[in-house]
Amino acid sequence: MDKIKSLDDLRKMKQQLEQQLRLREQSNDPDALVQIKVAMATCGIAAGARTVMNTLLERTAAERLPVVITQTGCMGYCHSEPTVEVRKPGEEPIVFGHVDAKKAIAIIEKYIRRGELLEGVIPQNYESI
Amino acid sequence: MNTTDHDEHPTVDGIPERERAELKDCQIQTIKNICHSFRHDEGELINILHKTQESFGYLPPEIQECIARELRIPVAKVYGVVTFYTFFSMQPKGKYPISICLGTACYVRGSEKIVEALKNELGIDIGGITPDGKFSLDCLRCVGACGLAPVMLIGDRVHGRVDPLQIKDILTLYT
Amino acid sequence: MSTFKMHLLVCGGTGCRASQSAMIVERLREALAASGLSGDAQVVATGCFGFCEQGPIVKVMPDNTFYTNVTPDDAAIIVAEHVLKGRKVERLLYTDPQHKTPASDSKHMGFYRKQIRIALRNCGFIDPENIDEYIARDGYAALGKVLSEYTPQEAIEVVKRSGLRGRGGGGFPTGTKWDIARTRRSDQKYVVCNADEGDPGAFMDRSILEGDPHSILEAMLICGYCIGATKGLVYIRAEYPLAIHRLQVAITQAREYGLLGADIMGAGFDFDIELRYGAGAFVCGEETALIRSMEGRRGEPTVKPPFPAESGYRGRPTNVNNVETLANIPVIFLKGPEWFAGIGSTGSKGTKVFALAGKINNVGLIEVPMGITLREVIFEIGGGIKDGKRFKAVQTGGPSGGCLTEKHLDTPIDFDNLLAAGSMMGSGGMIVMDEDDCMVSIAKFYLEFTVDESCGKCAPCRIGNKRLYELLRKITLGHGEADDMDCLRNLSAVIKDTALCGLGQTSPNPVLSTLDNFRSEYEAHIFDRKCPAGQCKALKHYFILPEKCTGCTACARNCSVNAIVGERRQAHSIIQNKCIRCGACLEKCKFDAIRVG
Amino acid sequence: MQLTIDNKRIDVAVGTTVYDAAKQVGVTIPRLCYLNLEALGIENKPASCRICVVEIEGRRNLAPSCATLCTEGMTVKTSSPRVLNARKTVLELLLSDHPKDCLICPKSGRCELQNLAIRMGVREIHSIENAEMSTYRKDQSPSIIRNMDKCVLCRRCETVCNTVQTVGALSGVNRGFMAVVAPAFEQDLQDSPCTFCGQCVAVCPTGALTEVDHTPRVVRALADPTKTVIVQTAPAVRAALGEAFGMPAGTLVTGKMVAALRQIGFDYVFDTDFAADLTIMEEGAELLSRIHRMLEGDSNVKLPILTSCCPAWVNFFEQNYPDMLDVPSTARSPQQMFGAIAKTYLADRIGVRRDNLIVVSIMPCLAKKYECRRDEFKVDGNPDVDYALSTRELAQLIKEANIDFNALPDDNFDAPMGESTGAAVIFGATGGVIEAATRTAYELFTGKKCRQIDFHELRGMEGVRTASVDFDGTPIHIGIAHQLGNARKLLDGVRAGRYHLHAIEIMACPGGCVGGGGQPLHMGNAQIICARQQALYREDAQKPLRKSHENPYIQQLYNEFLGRPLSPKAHHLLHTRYFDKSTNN
Repeated sequence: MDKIKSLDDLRKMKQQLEQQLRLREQSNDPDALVQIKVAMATCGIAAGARTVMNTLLERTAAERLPVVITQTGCMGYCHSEPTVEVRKPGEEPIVFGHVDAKKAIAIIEKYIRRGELLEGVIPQNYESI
Repeated sequence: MNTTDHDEHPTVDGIPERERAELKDCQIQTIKNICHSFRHDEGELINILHKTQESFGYLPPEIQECIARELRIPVAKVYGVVTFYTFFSMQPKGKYPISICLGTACYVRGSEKIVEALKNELGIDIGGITPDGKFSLDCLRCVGACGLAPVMLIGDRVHGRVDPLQIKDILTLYT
Repeated sequence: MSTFKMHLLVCGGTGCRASQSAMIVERLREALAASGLSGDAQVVATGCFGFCEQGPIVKVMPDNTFYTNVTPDDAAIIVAEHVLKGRKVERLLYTDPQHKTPASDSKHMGFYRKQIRIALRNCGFIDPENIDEYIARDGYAALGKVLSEYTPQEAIEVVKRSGLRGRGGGGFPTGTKWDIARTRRSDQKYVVCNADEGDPGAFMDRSILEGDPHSILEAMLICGYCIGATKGLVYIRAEYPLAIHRLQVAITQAREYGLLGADIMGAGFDFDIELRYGAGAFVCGEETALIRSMEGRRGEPTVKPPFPAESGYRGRPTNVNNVETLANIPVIFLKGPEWFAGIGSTGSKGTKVFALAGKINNVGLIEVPMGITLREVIFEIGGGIKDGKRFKAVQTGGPSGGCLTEKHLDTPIDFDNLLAAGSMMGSGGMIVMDEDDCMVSIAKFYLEFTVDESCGKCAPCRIGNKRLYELLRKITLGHGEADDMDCLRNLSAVIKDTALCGLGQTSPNPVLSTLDNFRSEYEAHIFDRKCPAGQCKALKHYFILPEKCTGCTACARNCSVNAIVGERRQAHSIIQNKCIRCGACLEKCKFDAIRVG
Repeated sequence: MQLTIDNKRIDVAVGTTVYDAAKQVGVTIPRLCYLNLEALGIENKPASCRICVVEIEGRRNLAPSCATLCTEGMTVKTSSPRVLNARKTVLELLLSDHPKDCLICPKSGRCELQNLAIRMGVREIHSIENAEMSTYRKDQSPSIIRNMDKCVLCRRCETVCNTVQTVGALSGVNRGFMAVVAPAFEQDLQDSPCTFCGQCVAVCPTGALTEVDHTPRVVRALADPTKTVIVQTAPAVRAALGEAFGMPAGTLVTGKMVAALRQIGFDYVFDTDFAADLTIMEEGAELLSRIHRMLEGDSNVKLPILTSCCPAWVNFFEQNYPDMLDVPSTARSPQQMFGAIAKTYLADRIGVRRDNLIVVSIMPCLAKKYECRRDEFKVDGNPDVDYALSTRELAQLIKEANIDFNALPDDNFDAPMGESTGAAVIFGATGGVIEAATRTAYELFTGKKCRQIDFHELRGMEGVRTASVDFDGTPIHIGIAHQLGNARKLLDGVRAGRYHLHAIEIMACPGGCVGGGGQPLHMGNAQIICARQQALYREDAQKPLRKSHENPYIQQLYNEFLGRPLSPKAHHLLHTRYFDKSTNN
């Protein structure tokens, strides 16, 4: 990777990266990617987020689903760790709590494939700037 | 390293009186390498102690003496630092070191009962180690997993929302 | 892909469940089935919406309609009107108390504006181990702006204008702190990030470091430019391995991008960052102790002055800021100091991150504007008290703070108000306690912590806190005497007045605040030998209700100390001074004849 | 700048502490941990006891006056009710964690904590029954007793051991209530790098660090009719003993001291000074032989020669400079030379069997207690010197014996081992040994009479000094250091080639033995130490003989018994060897 040598470099890079992310995040194409984020902070990992992450990766790969799975930091819902956020193209993100391997599969099978919600969805309760 | 005879000769102030074990050459070399990687800088003493404890599991006197020699500082100073920070231990830990979080969140959710249950189950006190060397028991302050309170760590694994009645079952996972 | 066109989310939190939310789920499903809509709309029970005051809650997706105070009888009309005809049920909509107008969309409800994430802006949003995601979210843009558009002095002016105060506990104005370090002359200066988060029950800093490590690096770079330092150090708890890992990854990535190192962004500014590890000493959160610890010594605080800004790490001017403070810095430059100063209360600007824990439904990490009330935090965001118990107190400020009670629920939270209420902001731990928590025991718990964590250097803290703890212990064991409360008060006042560092000067706060707010509980322990919360084992009394006792002798046979006497088929009784309060009799009694008081 | 203290306005210089400013208006604020070792250029200022707190207008909490600098317009109250309550409460806290065995405490009457309790009128300690005390294992080394139950954590000993002496035997250890100052692993001092210099004892405000008390055993020996008990007194003792009886520092009490010892019941009262003269004969001969060899071009010769009179210094180089064990003079210290001669030559002359002869020494030093226990100085397990009492113990013994010291007439030492020259007397001051050696070596080297007797260039209080003395055309370069920290500086300098010297004198204690760890406590007061030095130089000036080789009894000793300096017999009785005691081996 090239070094960022000036503010201009940084701005160019930002635009590029932003577009990539926007492609991922805001595409209205129904066939576009589903974004899954697993909260992988200490609480989450302690509660089993790694297993969830692995299960999601394995299952989506096996089924060749158009899904991007990333790790992220603490979403703040410590009461319901492990937590997984799923954003389907053009829809509001949904946060699932108390996710284990079984529930991870259920998220794929029920929510991602069929739009069916699971019990224990966590209402998002903050705005991020 | 001699780790067996300290149980038999506890002294008044809890520092085990034991035959000062001689370090093997390779062990001395490990310590030298660690000190070297920190440029033998005494300002890096805490980092050096961290690395050494990572390698040896604990910091018995002979290791502290070796570090003092390498850094050319009094061993009393090393000992002063080791005894100041709870992270450093002069006692070997069990194969599965158990740490119970006594942070406020865990406390109000009953971590004291977990401590009692573990003491009873293992027959050892805080700071102790089971005769077979399998488990050692310690307390710590807040691992930051307050959402899972009460929390206990066995090795690196965090067990959250622990119920005193589950202790037996959890321990059987470690055999 | 979706087969359901609509989702009906029903709050399944404790509060709402208590008011028949399970029944609502059932009725909604019945109504849908009756209308043949089972395949179009799905009913789901969710976690707590944190809006228990107006519960039960039903939220309709995708249009985000938010119904409050729903009863099972309303199920039919929601299905008939909203699901079938697409018309909102006005009567059930949430009414904004300020504007008196029904809010149709949950996004426009004040409740959801209560949390605003500035310090946590990227936590749970980006991949912390990917610098690109940080840059895509305007990462390092603030640094670029500062380096290209501001002199150090001008940049510090910006921080000053924002009104940002230190989030580590003291609340010292950050800009002023930077300015002091800037004006010192020295061959080398240091920027230190204090990540030795030690308050039990606080995990804000850990979350930021784990979720958004680059924001801390960026802020340290800006600070380095402002004060004229080329070296940064992060002093981080060894107990946070994940945070350490993520910081290391972030530092490596920043170096690869040339954002750390020599001549950053071509501005002729050099800066690099190293990590220093704590080793389990709470007192090292105090900046002079932290500096000694970074120098490889015992973390014993030293007298101020000299302040670290004059003589800190290795005797050089050193600026120490806490993690959360730093996390705010880039945003201040990007959005402007006026924007930041527009959030919060008069004396405390911006937001504060709190770690909500204890007997609360929504244990978690929240970020709220300064000036929000405790009631909003606990009952709305936090979803109220666990298991429907009664709220008793909330502890803020960790071992340095105090307990706030019902009467403080509507006090706006900021640095000055909390101090006035006998507590302090501290680093942001908020431990909620309910009716089962004995406040004398809580004070004892904190003192035990302080005794464990006192460095031992100064006499008032080393010995005084031990004596405070012993007095509290004596009271919880039922040996309290009439003048113990005076003793506690005098000792507390003297320790506050004479201890060397911040740890000792604030350590009696849990005692003083519980004495002020829960005096009757102390009195009950001392004069009535009773623990109103029933937590102090030594003060529990087991007794047998003669009218219920059948004389089956089960209790007597199971009493290990032979404290229970009585003839067979006659009412038994417990000899109090023999009883060891083990509770075995209570378990064995099949006739509910044994009581604890 | 101007400020107000207790309603009095006062002008002070920038940088003045509130404590010092208060003193200027006549207010002495009580304090405990603070200690200004001005003679050593070191201030122990942890600001940790919190006794000296004062109220400063506009400040939230109380301020430690010892560590708070005056600022313009400051208003200070040193004794407001708030201050008094805090001060007394803190003192009570300290006492609540302090044993109450003051009656039998070695520091009783001289204890700074006790003095504070008296001054503050503490009559009861408001703390709960059975309050926990921090207790530690007792450690009794041959010289020093550590009873850390009495430690108030002023850290003076730690400062002295590390900053002044650079010995590093002591460090703050543990945390919180159990924090204490201790050697590594709370091992015994004897197993630590401690040199027994005793400077920690000299600054300890309480009974936490005290010397091993040998007075009961000495009294028992005196009471035993089968034993002949003789005593030797080191030069520095006579310059400080008077302080224990209310005399000003620097009062010479040689005659009264002899009288007192005789009255206590010693069979012979001798002078270590006699052995000091003997030391010069041996060490001087060694120095000259090495210089001669060097001048003859012997490249193996070990120069500079280092003095070896100071047992703490000997311990120090055995610990820290194991590679230089053949550099110091092999001459024993005067105390041990005295013991060796007493238990051979003298025992013969007075017809007493070795095991019935008890040799007691009075020393300004605690390391001497250890030195006389060293195996090299025993014959079949019987030590050359049986007991070494400190100056403080002698004062105690005199008081116990109900002797009105101030009213005693002057008495003289016994012959033959009581005679000494002025050169021996100045052994007690830094630079004195080397000056004494110079007086003799000059004459032996040049064969000429040395006109100059007072070598002022060798005297003084500077920590590291160097000077050149012209030995009739041959310049002899001399180095002097006192305090072990300075010794380390000088030695490291020699090692690094920064100094080119022929002879070095090193004394472990500030100002030399006059500032020894066994002397009446000087608490770092430079005036006291200098006054004691001056007293020794005064006694030197008054002596008819001022060069060691002129001592007639020394000449007689060589003629009758030893032969000549460095003879095989002299080697056997008056020289020693050194051991590697570093932790590296």
